[in-house]
Amino acid sequence: MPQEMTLGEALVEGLAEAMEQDQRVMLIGGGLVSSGPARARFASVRQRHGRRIKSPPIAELGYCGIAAGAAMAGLRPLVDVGTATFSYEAIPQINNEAAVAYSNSGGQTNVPVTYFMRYGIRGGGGVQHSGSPQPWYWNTPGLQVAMPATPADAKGLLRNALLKSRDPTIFFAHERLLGERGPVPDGEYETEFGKASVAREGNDVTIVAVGVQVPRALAAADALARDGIAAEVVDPKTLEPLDTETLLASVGKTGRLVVTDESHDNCGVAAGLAALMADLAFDSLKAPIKRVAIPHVPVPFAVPLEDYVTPTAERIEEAARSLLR
Amino acid sequence: MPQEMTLGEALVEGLAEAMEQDQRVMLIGGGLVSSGPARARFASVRQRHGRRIKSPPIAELGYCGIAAGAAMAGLRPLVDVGTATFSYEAIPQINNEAAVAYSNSGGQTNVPVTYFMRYGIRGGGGVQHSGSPQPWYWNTPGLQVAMPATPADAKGLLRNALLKSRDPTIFFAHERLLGERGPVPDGEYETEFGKASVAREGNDVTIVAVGVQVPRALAAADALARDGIAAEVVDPKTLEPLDTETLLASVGKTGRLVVTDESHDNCGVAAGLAALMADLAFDSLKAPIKRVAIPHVPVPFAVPLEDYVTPTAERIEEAARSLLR
Amino acid sequence: MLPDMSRDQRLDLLRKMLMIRRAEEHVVRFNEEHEGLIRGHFHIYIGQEATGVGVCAALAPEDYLFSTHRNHGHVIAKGGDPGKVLAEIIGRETGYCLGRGGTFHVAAPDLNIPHTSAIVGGSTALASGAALAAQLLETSAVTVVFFGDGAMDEGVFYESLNMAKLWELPLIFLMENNYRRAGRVNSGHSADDLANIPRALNVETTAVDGGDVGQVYGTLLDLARRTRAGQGPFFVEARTHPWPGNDGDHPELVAGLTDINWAWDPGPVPEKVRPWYAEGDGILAYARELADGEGCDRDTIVRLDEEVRREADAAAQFALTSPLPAPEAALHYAYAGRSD
Amino acid sequence: MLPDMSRDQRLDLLRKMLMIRRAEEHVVRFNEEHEGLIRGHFHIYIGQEATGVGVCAALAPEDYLFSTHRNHGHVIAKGGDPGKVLAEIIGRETGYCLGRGGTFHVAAPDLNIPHTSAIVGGSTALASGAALAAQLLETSAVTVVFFGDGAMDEGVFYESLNMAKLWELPLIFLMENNYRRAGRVNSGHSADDLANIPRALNVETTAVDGGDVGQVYGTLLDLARRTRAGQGPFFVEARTHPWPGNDGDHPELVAGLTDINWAWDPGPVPEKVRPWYAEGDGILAYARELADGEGCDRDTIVRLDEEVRREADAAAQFALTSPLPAPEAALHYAYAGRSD
Ligand SMILES: Cc1ncc(C[n+]2csc(CCOP(=O)(O)OP(=O)(O)O)c2C)c(N)n1
Ligand SMILES: Cc1ncc(C[n+]2csc(CCOP(=O)(O)OP(=O)(O)O)c2C)c(N)n1
Ligand SMILES: [Mg+2]
Ligand SMILES: [Mg+2]
Repeated sequence: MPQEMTLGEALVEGLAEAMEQDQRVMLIGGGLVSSGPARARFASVRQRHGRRIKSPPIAELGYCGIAAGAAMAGLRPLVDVGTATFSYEAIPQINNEAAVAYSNSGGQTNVPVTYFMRYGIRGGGGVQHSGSPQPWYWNTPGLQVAMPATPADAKGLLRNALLKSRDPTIFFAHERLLGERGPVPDGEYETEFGKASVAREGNDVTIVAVGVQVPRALAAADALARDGIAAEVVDPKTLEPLDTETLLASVGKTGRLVVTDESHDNCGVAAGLAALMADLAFDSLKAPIKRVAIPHVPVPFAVPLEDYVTPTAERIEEAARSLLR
Repeated sequence: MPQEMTLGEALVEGLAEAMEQDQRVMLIGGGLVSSGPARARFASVRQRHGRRIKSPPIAELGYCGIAAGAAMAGLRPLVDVGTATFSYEAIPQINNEAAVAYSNSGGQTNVPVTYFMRYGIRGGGGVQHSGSPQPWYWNTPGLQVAMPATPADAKGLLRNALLKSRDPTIFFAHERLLGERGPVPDGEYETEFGKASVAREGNDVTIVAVGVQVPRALAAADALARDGIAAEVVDPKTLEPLDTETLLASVGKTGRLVVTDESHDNCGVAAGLAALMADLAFDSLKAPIKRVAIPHVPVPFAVPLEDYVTPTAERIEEAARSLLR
Repeated sequence: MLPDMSRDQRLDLLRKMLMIRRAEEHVVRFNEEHEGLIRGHFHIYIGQEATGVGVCAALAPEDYLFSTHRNHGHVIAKGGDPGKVLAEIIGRETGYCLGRGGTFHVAAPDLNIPHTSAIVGGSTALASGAALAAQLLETSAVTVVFFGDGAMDEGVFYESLNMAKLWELPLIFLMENNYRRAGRVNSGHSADDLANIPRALNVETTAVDGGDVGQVYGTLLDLARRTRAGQGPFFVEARTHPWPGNDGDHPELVAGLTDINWAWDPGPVPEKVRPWYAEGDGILAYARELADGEGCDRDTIVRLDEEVRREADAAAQFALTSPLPAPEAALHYAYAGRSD
Repeated sequence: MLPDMSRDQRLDLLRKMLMIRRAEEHVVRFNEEHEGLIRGHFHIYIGQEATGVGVCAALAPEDYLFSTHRNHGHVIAKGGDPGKVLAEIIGRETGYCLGRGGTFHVAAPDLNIPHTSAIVGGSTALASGAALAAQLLETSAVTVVFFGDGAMDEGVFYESLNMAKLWELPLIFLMENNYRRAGRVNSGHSADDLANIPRALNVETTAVDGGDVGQVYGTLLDLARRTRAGQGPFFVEARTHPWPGNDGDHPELVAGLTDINWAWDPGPVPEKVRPWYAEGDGILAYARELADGEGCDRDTIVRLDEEVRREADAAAQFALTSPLPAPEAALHYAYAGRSD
């Protein structure tokens, strides 16, 4: 029967299993989580597989490139970049090397590397520790983008990236989800890329939510339900590949759409999803497509400022209501 | 009376004037253009202002950061990064330092730096010389994004960035526009940021086109006109700030919208603009919003492949027709 | 070694060092004693005060300073108001950056600290740029960039060092070697001696005891002069004994509040950290030195510390009682060119 | 210095060097003689053949090679089919990468050249990764990464060098110093001797005459052996006289097609480039050496060149007559995990 654990623990569990099952799986960087029981679990992984775990110098560009090169030569590396903003240093190697090698080689060179990063407004991170670059990675062909919202998906998607995938994957975990608990199935399993889940059913409005926005959307749906508004919450789980069908089916049913991601609004993930639906689902739309994202200002530090720019459940709820007035 | 010159010449002209007018204007990097008469013109600028022109080593991250720091300390640097993909190296300094200093300092530190780069599918560039990162920069608050389509705007926007602006600007010129000729007004003038132009009027369909897509949209409009379809072509000139009013007015009039930019489609500029309109202009929309962008594959090299992924006038025309069937 | 200056100036260095220590002690207590006041993690400067104070004492107001995630002490050393520093660290409207920057990004443009990067190595490029501006605008400003040993892992440091040398920028690279990367012990570099890297790039290097404020001051005074004379850039390694409170993810006052009397009577210092307070603490060492020097005794110093503690307490009160910014202010300051 | 090997092997080195020269001569002519065949710019390897061939002669098939924007010669040296190289350079379906990579990105995974980066310095990190894979998978593969002097400006080189040394990777950094950055003369570095940088990071360095195929081969044979023995990484600087045809934005055959007879009779060589063909051209020098060596004379060499020219002409024909990829193929190969 499924165990309760935090998303952080589920990730370490997935890593531990993957390193056990496949000698090609290796880790560059920290242990995915910075504290809590998962930290201890990771220590045992380090004990067991230390040879395949490298603690790099503070040189993201170099070691993310090294991971890509290692993947080209037969390994299946996982890189823990830490805070997502640190991955900016490595964009030349991630977006301009790892992402392009397969296409550029005419389908000969596979790059099964996974870049793990903690994104978003964590609380007191200040502008340089509150980044959400998922739109940049989703914009880049050749990269897969995974954004789990639950411990179960976190583990299943990570196992998929580390053990099955033949393409580079950017793996996002929201800082504020790492400590959230949820049931995780027993035994070995992978969560499919490109298969969305309907986290909650409803007929009045569709809320497409990614990563940390999923629990926020569910909270908004609860609040809406109290007023008899039935919101459907769709969790794509991965942006690339994207399960367009499930999104279209939901919008086809509700005719109303809110899209939400904790990234900046211009060309953000919410905008990217909204644009797809404004084309493909136009005929079923009864109202404007609303986006709930981070407004166009660098994330400020002070508590009230930081909270003000966070795409909260309240803002999702308000956006949904605005479509039903 | 206005002179005919290429976009490249107009840029060098704007730089020459700016360096003449303001001692704080300086250049790091090449001369904006790689060949042609503008090259000779630039040689004379180097002659005259050599002390304020630095030829850096091949270290984009370092010198883009140096330009940002110099701007914080009283200069108004222009950086010629060259091919836009080379700017990936500098994203940590551009997006995570230059872009945030003003907000982070509570409005005390200005960073009037301009990063010039040549974007897009140039013809035979291969994947690493065909990048279009404008969505990443537009996604980043604190950065202004200029994408001129004509020699006149190129000069006017560059003068504005170098002489007037108090914020960092990413200045895009499409490789294939640099040699295009057009009239350039005499004398000193700046082109306003955030003021779109209606490049062609029409009542049937709006085509919002950016940078190199403007001439392509105009060509598409000509073709459509032959079949009695009146397309309106709107050129935002700058994405940040964006002239939303002019876009809304046009869509309000036509009720049909095609958005096009030569960047990749997921979270691309076309998607970003489409998402805004799917919210704000929904009530006036009579048809789906169509995007004409680069499909989600790394830009391949061979001529037919490269042409196939290019968002041509034909593809814009086809998208517009699909809305009127 | 006592700095070559007047008694009052010497005491003023001690005052600044103590002010940093007392302010940082408050920061740690903010975190320990006020649930939710500090949401994220933070870095403090305890154990490195002698370096920051020694360097800044050799600088002029117009000189530029760039710092890191470990900036609190640098800003105070350059003349920052402890109240405005503490207020920024906890995100108050009265902070140096109106609470928008926070602990990672305390900057003070009016002190010529335009922007503080918490990206390891990030400031080395920005500082080189400020130095380039001083060079082209022909001001006499010197730029000092503080960074840690870990920053020498990053390519941006290498690129900046190269350009600083190629362009002969009026810049001093001030590497604070605390033999740690944040809380972690990790040599992380293949160079036996980190100074071999600037040496390879023809940049003159100097090593100082970062715990000896007099030595730091003397060295910087000379290098600042030479830098103004166009002989820069220079690279300085200031070596400090890592303060045990910095081991691990969150700083802790492993020995409680520093008692200035430990300078003479280390007895009460907890066993396990006694070695550091005996050899590593530049404040206690300097206090001892001063008391032995002429025209100054232990009492003067103890009284000075009491005075500083009162000021630091007031600064902490000021920060704690300062208003938070109004939520809507979040949307301001994205662009200078917009009406905020 | 003649390489320590059999006569046939020695001739085979010359054959490979000539093949690169002749193939590159075709590339330049593709651009000059076929309007629109090459849309963008490109970089050729003329003048550096001795380095690529000497290095690859010391490598085994399983060894990894990473290259740069100047890759054509490296791929041929590692055993690449000139026809498939030329076809890739002009974007034909028969090219090594089905025409998707093009001149900047000629790669040949079946020759253990998995991906070629045209980003200056970009390959140094990828190559370090391949070396890490060989280390962890316990294969005997050595990785060689070619890069130019300009790549040492980039932080990624510095970061990769540091990690390669920290992790003792089986990797050889092969810096080809042509004293140019693409077409431009520009020292660009503050180090008097670029090798001082690896030295500062404790990486053993060697300098070779990049125009002397025998010296390059001998040096690499020894270093490859030591690298397999776990003594890596190593840094090699191969110095070449910059070929005048590379000055400026587009390569030009400033002296027309190389005539192998110039090895003995430089008379016909155009005045202004005669010095380069006299001292700089590793092919002519090696031809002279070989002719003096036993069991081989000028005739043998002239005949070998004729043979190579015929093969190169055929390769060029193959490329020119090969089909272009079908336009719709553009959308394939974004992901391995999708049915293309
Ligand atoms: C680019 C980047 N990578 C990683 C981090 C996370 N980080 C913060 S401080 C630190 C250690 C820095 O060590 P050092 O430069 O020696 O400074 P110290 O903390 O020792 O004063 C790291 C890795 C960061 N802030 N930026
Ligand atoms: C990151 C990056 N910046 C700039 C360029 C443009 N560029 C292509 S080749 C080159 C010069 C490289 O010099 P070097 O490494 O010495 O190689 P060489 O051309 O001399 O063989 C430059 C600057 C690039 N390709 N990548
Ligand atoms: Mg340190
Ligand atoms: Mg070179």
